[in-house]
Amino acid sequence: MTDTRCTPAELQAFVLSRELKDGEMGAAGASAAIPMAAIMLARHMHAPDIQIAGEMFVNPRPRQLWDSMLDDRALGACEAAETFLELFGHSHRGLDFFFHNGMQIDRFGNINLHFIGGSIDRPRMRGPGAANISYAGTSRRFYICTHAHSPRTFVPRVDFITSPGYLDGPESFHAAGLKGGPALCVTPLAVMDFDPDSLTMRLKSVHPWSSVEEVVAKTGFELGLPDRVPVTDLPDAGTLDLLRGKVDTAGLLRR
Amino acid sequence: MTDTRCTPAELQAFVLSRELKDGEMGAAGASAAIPMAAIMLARHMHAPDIQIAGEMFVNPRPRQLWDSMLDDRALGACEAAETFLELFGHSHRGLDFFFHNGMQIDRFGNINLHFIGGSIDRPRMRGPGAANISYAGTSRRFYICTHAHSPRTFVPRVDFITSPGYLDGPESFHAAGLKGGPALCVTPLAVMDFDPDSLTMRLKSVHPWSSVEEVVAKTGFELGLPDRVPVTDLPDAGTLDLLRGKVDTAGLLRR
Amino acid sequence: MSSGRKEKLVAPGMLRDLITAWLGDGDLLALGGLFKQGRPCALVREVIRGGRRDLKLVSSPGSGFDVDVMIAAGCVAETFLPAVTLETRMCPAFRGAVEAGTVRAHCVDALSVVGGLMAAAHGVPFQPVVAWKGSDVPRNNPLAAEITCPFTGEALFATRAIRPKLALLHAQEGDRYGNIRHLSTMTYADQMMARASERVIVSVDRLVSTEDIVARPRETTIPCTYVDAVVEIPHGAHPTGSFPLYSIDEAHIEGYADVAEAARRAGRDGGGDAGDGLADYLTRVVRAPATQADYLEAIGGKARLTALEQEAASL
Amino acid sequence: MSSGRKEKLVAPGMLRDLITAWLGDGDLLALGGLFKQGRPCALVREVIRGGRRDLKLVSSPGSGFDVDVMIAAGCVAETFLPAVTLETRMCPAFRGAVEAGTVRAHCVDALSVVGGLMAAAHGVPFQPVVAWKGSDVPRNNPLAAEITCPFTGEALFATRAIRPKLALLHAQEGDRYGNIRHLSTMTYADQMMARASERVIVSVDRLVSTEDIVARPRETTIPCTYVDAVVEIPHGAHPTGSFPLYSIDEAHIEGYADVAEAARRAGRDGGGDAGDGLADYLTRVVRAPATQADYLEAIGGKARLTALEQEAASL
Repeated sequence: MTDTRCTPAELQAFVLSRELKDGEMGAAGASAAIPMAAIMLARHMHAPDIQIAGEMFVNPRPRQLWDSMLDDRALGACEAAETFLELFGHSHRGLDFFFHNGMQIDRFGNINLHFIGGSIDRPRMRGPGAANISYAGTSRRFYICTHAHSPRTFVPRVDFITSPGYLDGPESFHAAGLKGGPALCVTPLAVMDFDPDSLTMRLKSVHPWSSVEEVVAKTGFELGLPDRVPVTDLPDAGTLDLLRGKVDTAGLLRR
Repeated sequence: MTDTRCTPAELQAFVLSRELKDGEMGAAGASAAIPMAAIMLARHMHAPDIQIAGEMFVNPRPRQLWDSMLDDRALGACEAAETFLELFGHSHRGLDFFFHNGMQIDRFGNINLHFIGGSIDRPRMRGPGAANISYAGTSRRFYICTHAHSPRTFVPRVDFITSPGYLDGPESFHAAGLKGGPALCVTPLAVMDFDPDSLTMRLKSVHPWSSVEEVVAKTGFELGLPDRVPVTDLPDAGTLDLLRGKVDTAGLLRR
Repeated sequence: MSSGRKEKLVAPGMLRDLITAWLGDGDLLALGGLFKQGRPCALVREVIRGGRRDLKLVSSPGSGFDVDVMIAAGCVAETFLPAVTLETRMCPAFRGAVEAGTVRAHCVDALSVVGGLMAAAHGVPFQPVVAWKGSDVPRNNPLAAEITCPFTGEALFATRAIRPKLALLHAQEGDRYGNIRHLSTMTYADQMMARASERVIVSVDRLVSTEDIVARPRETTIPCTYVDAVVEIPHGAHPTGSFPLYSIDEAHIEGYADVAEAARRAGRDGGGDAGDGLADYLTRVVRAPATQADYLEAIGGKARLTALEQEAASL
Repeated sequence: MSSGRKEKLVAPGMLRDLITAWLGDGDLLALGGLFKQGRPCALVREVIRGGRRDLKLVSSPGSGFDVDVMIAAGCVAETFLPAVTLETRMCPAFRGAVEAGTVRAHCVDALSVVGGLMAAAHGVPFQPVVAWKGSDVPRNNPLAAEITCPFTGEALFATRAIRPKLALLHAQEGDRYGNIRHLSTMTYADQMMARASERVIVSVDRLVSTEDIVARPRETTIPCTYVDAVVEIPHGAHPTGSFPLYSIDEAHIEGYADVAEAARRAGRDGGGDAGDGLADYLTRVVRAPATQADYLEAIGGKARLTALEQEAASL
């Protein structure tokens, strides 16, 4: 019997997998165990024709998930290898979907990975920065997927825009010539989307182990709240079997 | 016994081979049997460390010469394959030496491969054009190597500058920011170089089967004539053995 | 996992419709290979049979045979081709058409074509070029403009992005999803054209399994994501070479050049039946063969092909 | 024929002098690989042992371990590194040094670094970039400037050519003339850095014959003409991975990160002996080993290496 109680990371992968459509092309980015699991799961489920490309590998066949998902351990078996030269072109053409994490995320879905507090040359806290910031602005849509849901992560306004979300809202977003923007934000506690008019984040569903109250308390800005907030759908036993048996064979999402 | 009477093409290859220095890097271009023979011969003789690169192959080992010297027949065995992408960079950095042929060549060593007479859109005669015109201006030096020596080829002024020689002389050459320029012009009849002051072509040596009179008659501009014009040195028997036994095994230069 | 994956493999019989759908009269067509190697000759014959006209052509910086046949067949209005030559002799139809004013041959060079393809592949509108000095080419090149470096202040050139409507390429191997593998040492500008073009059709000498592709991913030269259709056409590059499988059919190319040169002279001199050889070539070799097997029969059949395979194997 | 050909193979004992000759204090150094794969870690230890200071660093867009060790060892003044992370945790020395103001970490991204290396590799002063919109990065990026397209009139960016004084790369195989072959699927920006840099030193896990190189020329990833010195250093990428030969030594990297993080906290809190672990690491692992064999003994010897080789073989 499969244990159908899934972990937050497994649920995040499941939620994201259902967003990806057959025939689309996208990539997972660095430190991307959950996004890559989502893509692989979608391919097993409803989207066998998803093309994984745009980083430096095409349609990889990882035997297990790894924390990085950007080296030969995970991706050595694939249909083609590219380099950063080709990534330059992909970054301009954009993808159908991409994924981002953030050290700070604000209510417009802007992402900061550079620094918090102080100045750019003498920050209070320096983050890792980001390799590729362009997919946020050139892809049809991207997903924000975080390992933490806290007021430190979800802030009213990021100190520095590493990867743009909706900037200051519709006007600035369109003025900047950005495409797509963030579609969902999936955390260990909840799923958020963006109000189509204001482009601000709102609660979409709450994971069964959390509550609206907890999510609101752990979000550092005023989260949009619909009248009714459903509980996030859990994967059924067959889906969880696929996720554990075919995608996350090493149990990385169950740690 | 080796037949030491060499052909004009063999002599051209020999003359050019002696110009190439050990440790230099250069390439032969397209339709380049004689230039490639010159490079290979130089490597066998005095310059084992010549690097053949700058086109789309590195240090090829052709088993024989071919008319083209730019496909896998000739160059499939080499140390590395590149593409036109890398050729773009080589074209900017330049080489130590390169080779050019011409439909028209003038007294400043300018080369025309585009058209003769009429206008650019309605030429009296349209030539093949040229793939890479940049090595003429970015390399340390280049050699002009022709299959014909006639007043139709050697004209006072080319109708169109495909690859620049010394343009209109020292002033224009330096104003254009060109590097190097043509070092020698080697034809089936003679070897020419360029007067260092005027940068105009002058006779350097005459092949044994020709004469100063013939060369002058077949050159369509006033060729500089030193007081004494030597006969072009012929390859000795050992050199010819190398050329025929190791480089031109198919006898392409003896046709 | 891949049960529902969409295949890009198409039957040769579908090619004409695909090409007609993806390439209109007057559009810019890109051709892979260089001179006499890896040219998509079978695909080019389909373009001619499809009757496309007024095409603009771009290629890797060196082209010859297939371009000349397209011009002879009346498909071409403009060329952006640096060198057009059969190497041992000039291209007769190209030369005749440019001299007659029926084809406009722009003066472009390797850096304008390669730079333009690079820019399109990279998704930017132009590529900076410095190494154009002294030549009349950049002065007459419709792809070139002057620009100033924002860092150094130096004057240099820009070459305009080239985004072909359709690229036709040939390689030795590919799988049914469109992963392409050149076995030849030289691949010239094929990858760049695939990245730069709106649509890409690749003919391959033989189909291989995707497992075979995955076993050596570094050897995939054009990933499936750039490819719209792959078609298996044995000897699809003939009469150009597809190394290491078969060598260049120099005799065929010479034979074509002879009849095309006769037609050029006849056209210039306004004389007689000298163009009949070319008309016969275009009918018998280019237009009549309904299948690649018919074509291969028309050009000499098994004996000729075996000789070319043996030459390639002996190199 | 090749009897007199100059070799580029150097003995490991010559490395320090070569590096010191080709890289001055304050110069721009490029490091190959990405994150935890194919990093030139043995060469980086030689830079540290050579005592170079105030270096500027550039890398492929993702770096971590080796950059952090160089910063911990006091070699670095400025970084042009898009992402600096150990992936499961931050880089302690980098973070500490930037927060303390002793290292200046410029806000650059993949397109500025890749574009800059492309421009240098192509021999032009800049690369056009369009895909920078909305982010604060281009606004603070010292490599970026605004420019107008001479064809379309659109406003876009240029990123400045990056021409490192020296590139240090690691690959699995190479010959004595400097032809380099990556056996790994991923090669990231290694080729581009080789093309962009004034000098290039490559460590290889094993030397192969030139005949072996010529047998498969398409697999040569960096031709000898870009390489100034090649050195055979088995396990030269350790603790990063060199696939398919050996995997990533995550335990080693974690161990380093623990002592570096303790040192960072100690530095910030001004407290006690918490930096001793890092000092010990730098002495025992980085500076003391006179040879690669000594280093490999210091990091766990044969047992550790065999485990990493087995993990790579099992993937």
